[in-house]
Amino acid sequence: MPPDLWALYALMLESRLFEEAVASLWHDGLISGEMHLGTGEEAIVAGVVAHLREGDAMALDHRGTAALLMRGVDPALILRELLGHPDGLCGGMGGHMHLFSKEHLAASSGIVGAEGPAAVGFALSAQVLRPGAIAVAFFGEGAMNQGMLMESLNLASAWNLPVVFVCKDDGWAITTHSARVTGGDLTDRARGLGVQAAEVDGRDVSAVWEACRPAIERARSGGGPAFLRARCVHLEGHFLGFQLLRMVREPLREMPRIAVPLTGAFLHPGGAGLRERLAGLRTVLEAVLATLRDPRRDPANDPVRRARAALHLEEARLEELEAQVKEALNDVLAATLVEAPA
Amino acid sequence: MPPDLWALYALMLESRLFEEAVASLWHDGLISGEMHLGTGEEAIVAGVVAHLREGDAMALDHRGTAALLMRGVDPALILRELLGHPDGLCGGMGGHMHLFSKEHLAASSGIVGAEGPAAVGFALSAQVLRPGAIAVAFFGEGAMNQGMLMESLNLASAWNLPVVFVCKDDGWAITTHSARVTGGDLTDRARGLGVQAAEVDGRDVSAVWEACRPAIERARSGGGPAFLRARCVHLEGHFLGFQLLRMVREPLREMPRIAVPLTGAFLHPGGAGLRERLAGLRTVLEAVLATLRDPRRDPANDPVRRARAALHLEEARLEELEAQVKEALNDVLAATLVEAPA
Amino acid sequence: MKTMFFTQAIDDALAQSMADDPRVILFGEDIPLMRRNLLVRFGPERVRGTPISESTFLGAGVAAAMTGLRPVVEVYMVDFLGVAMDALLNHAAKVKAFSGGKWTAPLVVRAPCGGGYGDGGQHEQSLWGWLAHIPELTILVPSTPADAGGLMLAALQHDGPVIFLEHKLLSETWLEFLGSGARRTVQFDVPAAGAKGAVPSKWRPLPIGKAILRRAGDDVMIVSVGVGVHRAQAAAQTLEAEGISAGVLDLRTVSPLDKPAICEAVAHTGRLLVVDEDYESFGLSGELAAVVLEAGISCSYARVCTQTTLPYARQLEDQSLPNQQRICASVRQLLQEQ
Amino acid sequence: MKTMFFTQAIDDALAQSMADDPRVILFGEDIPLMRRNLLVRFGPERVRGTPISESTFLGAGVAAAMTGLRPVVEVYMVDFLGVAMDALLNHAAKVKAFSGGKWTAPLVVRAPCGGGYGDGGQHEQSLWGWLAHIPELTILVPSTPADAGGLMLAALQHDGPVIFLEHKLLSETWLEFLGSGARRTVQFDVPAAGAKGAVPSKWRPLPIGKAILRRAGDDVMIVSVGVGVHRAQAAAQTLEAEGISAGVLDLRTVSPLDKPAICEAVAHTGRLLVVDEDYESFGLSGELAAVVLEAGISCSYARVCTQTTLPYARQLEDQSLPNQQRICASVRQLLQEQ
Ligand SMILES: Cc1ncc(C[n+]2csc(CCOP(=O)(O)OP(=O)(O)O)c2C)c(N)n1
Ligand SMILES: Cc1ncc(C[n+]2csc(CCOP(=O)(O)OP(=O)(O)O)c2C)c(N)n1
Ligand SMILES: [Mg+2]
Ligand SMILES: [Mg+2]
Repeated sequence: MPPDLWALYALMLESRLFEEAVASLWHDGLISGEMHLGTGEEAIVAGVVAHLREGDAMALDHRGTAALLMRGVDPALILRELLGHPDGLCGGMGGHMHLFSKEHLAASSGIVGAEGPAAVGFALSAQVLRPGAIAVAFFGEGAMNQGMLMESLNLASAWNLPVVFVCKDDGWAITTHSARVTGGDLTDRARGLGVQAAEVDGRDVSAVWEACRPAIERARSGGGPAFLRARCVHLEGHFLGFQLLRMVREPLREMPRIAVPLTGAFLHPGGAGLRERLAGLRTVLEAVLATLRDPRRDPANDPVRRARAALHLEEARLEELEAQVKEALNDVLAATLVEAPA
Repeated sequence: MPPDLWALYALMLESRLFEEAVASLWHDGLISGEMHLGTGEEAIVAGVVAHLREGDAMALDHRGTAALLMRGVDPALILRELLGHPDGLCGGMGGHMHLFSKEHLAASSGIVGAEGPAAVGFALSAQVLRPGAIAVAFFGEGAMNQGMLMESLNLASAWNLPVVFVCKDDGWAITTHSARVTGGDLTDRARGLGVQAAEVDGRDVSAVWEACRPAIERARSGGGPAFLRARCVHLEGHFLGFQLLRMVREPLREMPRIAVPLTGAFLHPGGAGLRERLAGLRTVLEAVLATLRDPRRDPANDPVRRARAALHLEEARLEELEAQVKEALNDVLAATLVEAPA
Repeated sequence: MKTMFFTQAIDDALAQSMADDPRVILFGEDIPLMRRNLLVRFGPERVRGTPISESTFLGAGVAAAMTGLRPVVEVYMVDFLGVAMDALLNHAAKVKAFSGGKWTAPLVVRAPCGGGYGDGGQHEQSLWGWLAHIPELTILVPSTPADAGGLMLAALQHDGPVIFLEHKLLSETWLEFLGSGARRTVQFDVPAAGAKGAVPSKWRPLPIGKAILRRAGDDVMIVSVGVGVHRAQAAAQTLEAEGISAGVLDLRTVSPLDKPAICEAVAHTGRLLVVDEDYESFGLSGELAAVVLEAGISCSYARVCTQTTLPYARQLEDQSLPNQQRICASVRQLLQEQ
Repeated sequence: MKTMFFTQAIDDALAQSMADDPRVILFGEDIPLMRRNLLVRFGPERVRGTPISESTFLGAGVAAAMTGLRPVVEVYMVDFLGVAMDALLNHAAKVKAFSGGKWTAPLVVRAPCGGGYGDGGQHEQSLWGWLAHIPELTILVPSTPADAGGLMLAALQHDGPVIFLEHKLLSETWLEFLGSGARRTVQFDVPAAGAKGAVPSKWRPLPIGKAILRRAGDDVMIVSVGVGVHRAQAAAQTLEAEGISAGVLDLRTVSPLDKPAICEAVAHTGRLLVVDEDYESFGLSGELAAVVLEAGISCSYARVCTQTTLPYARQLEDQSLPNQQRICASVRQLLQEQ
């Protein structure tokens, strides 16, 4: 059975448009605190979530919105939560890093790596109470260095739990290039913990869907855990207002704020020799340059565009679908924002 | 350069006799609390410690006595510590699981896995302050499932730290057969964390010495961390008075205490069906049977005997050496026990 | 009348719950052998051994509790919660709030605690007052077999995370396993009434958050939990001979505190002595001071607690733990002050 | 006179220390970019980025401190210490005792703390009273740039583990990074005197364990730390208009407490109000009650603290944090009682 690309595209598009609306509300100051979007990882989330059934559970990280939407949580409830309404998904108590839906057996956490233990616990319940059901964990490649996540892979293997660990590998943990602080290979690491592992291009929703199907089927039928590493790019950087992206997008405003004190410190007497200072400077510049050469600029990195391109021959159907998704979202926005507090 | 087996044997013998004396003091009630011996793992400790130099540091687990003795800590100080004297190694504040010697840059911990972060910290100091110095971590295979230990391997790799991780693999974590709760292969796991890894027969002191030499040399010269997995057998089980060993050694006294309530519970109405009950019983029996078929009974598992066998042709020298070690120990015991509190 | 040892009572209550409720499962390191009597009755699916991965199996307990199970997660000692604190601080304790009150994590964390058998400072901590700082965690510290069983049953029926602390000095099983290892050559100062005692023929849940007055008294009220309760009772007996009437209130639940019982008992005597094996500062003893002051009760106050890392040497250890002598001295001092 | 922002002052004091003492090194997640000005001056060997492995890099900090370095280990938020608590509870705090007083771990743990910008309950905790329960940890919570820099210097010279908490609402850097992300559309209730202020031209260590009286008062003494100090000062001003004279004592060090200063201040007013952004129960507010009772000071007492998991919604959050309104109401109540 091939993937239903139309359905997958619809999931991704809904999520993308929703998160773009969230971004604009955040910029308008209607949403407080940090805001991590899932834009860019939609193919991974859609490709996995499309396989889920009633009774399956999800452990989510700080980018949980896309997975919840695709799993069928009412977008209005999420939106109201992000806006801090008392009738939001979590009564305004959770916010975007702590979105919970008991009905969908889905829990988020802002603690990097905590998705591991959570998914293992969900999978344990499934194993004991709901045979055939599974749990999924979504997390980044940075989280793979968090001890409890590694422990989780091992425990899932030891208990032969029905859980699929999905590593959304964008190569970055905030401003840290993960390769610089990660030893070995993550896929080998999962295998060294006794978990079957596979890699896939996380920008290609069909590929993700296909890659995770056998893993999910095996987990459902008692074959134990799996690890899927899917590479992607986060289109908005780590979170909204991300400093590195700001430097690229508004260099005239941002650069002096960074560069002036940096130059002062670089030239300040007392401290390391020139060689070490230059090495330090290189580290900073590399992070900035990595952003400049940002793969975000490459349309091939946008999973929504890629899926759309694959469907573009049926233009009428595409337009209809898109209009439908947009209208639904607009309805939600209109209904919610009317009553937003000043 | 081949290993100096005489020197290694002396290290092992000193440790063995010291720990046997400790065991007898413990049985006499002069030492309180838990008491984990290193008897059986001496070849691993000696084979590694013999390579250490001034400025090298050691992070030890709950079986730290052997490593401290071999590193040159005054046995009288350790003994007085175990007896709780105010002039013991740690002023009577540490006890056997928390032996510290600042002079030798050696610290123990009763927290399984904590040797990982400790060794990484020691290695960081070495890298920055004492180039050419290294750190060693000793821990069991059970500890390899503790998140912070896995993290440590990764951090050591990321920072290219001069640290050698020594896994003393006896296959058991107290009453748990580690293979049952460990996914994958530990050596692969270390590699998946970016650390060079090797395996060796931990009952053969020369083999350990040879296996860890290149690792230590590489670490000293900036080549980064290494992982050494060495299999061994703990001759006294997990700790003194270990229940599973007691059952084997004093079956008439111990068996009924275990078997009577066990049978009662097995036959108790309410609970699982017979099949699950039998599976439960099998788990208990397997642990007991593993002890009965205990590899401890095989002299090949005793590293001290094995080293001795390799030296037995020079009998006179052997006897002289052994007499010397015994005498030194007896002096320590005599001097300390005279003043022991009632 | 049936009597039981302390740990036996807990395991018995657990067995009763497991027979009644198939959602109750146990896991932790060495649990198959430590709880072997439950294993052979309820099977390996419900009584599981874990790797040495506390943060994961405790975190998994939280999630399993959210999705229909009633896990009893055992850690080897409360001290080792250090490696797994995130599961309690940021997950178990937060589920209810984050879900807007719609979801809870009814798990029981069972952990041996306390000192007095020479294991040293990383293995003999109490930490109940520390854990109680975190909102939404219920902390139970029984001092008798009957309370231990009854509170375990209550914990299993409670709709949120419960930490159930089992004092090793009261536990024949743990003392044997860790302290004596079957030698007859060591003795510990075990409070007899805590180690073994009468238990009901069928377990019923005891109310969470209810203290019990172990001994009435007019001059001073000694408030404590766990082994401290027995030390306080022994001290009260000694003090009686000196004509001092000391009451003893056993909190049983550290969080939530039984504020009415505390206030009533202290108001009656006008003097409060807190006996707490946990660390002195920023813990139970302070909270009790706040509770009485908030209630507008004026009283004289003292505390006998553990002030430092517990020493390994038995003699030093005995002096560091709240003992009868320190309690008596503190009561006499309190009475002199006025 | 020089003025600085709060975080700028800390980093400046750090730079001074790093220039003076080559043993001082920094590490933590994203530290190369977060402390880029120190990186380009002191080089990548002394300013290091870590993987997301808090338990290891914090534990490594302890061991590095034992063997000659003076590490400043940064965690992203104090909340995340949950995953690394073992390093503090069972290692940093125990080295001195276990080594018989011969060895110490002079490390500084630097962590942003506190709420007020809408990040929710896993990211806005204070936890200073929780950490202070552990003997041998020094806990610093500055409320002004001058104190922040001076206490960082003191921390680096202290011969044991220090937790240095940097309130995010006072930190222009953290608020910008986490809260506003450079948008101009959000505002936070930042206490101006805490966010920016006069600093000495050269940093000198401030004494650890010394409180400072921010405002004298006769009717009630408000004792607080961090942002709470500023809220208390604002409240005291409001109350002044009503004829109520409220003093404000800024503890600056949560552990060890400046008991003489506390007792003196409370004895003078006979009324103690604790304002604490950390959780109410089993924490700082309780310990302060115990300190005054132990000293035999009779006073009326109240506390305005965070009682529950902090809500995400800004309005709910504002009501949960100790705010001016709650403080004023509590003071009025205290004055009515007598
Ligand atoms: C335990 C913990 N440590 C640190 C953080 C701060 N933090 C939040 S997101 C993040 C980076 C995560 O990187 P990754 O796992 O790759 O996910 P990504 O953001 O790239 O999707 C960090 C370090 C945290 N939230 N929790
Ligand atoms: C964090 C932590 N969890 C659990 C324990 C209890 N414990 C002490 S030793 C041990 C087994 C260790 O097994 P292994 O690492 O293989 O070492 P071995 O005893 O076999 O030498 C356990 C579980 C502990 N001390 N610390
Ligand atoms: Mg990433
Ligand atoms: Mg082992």
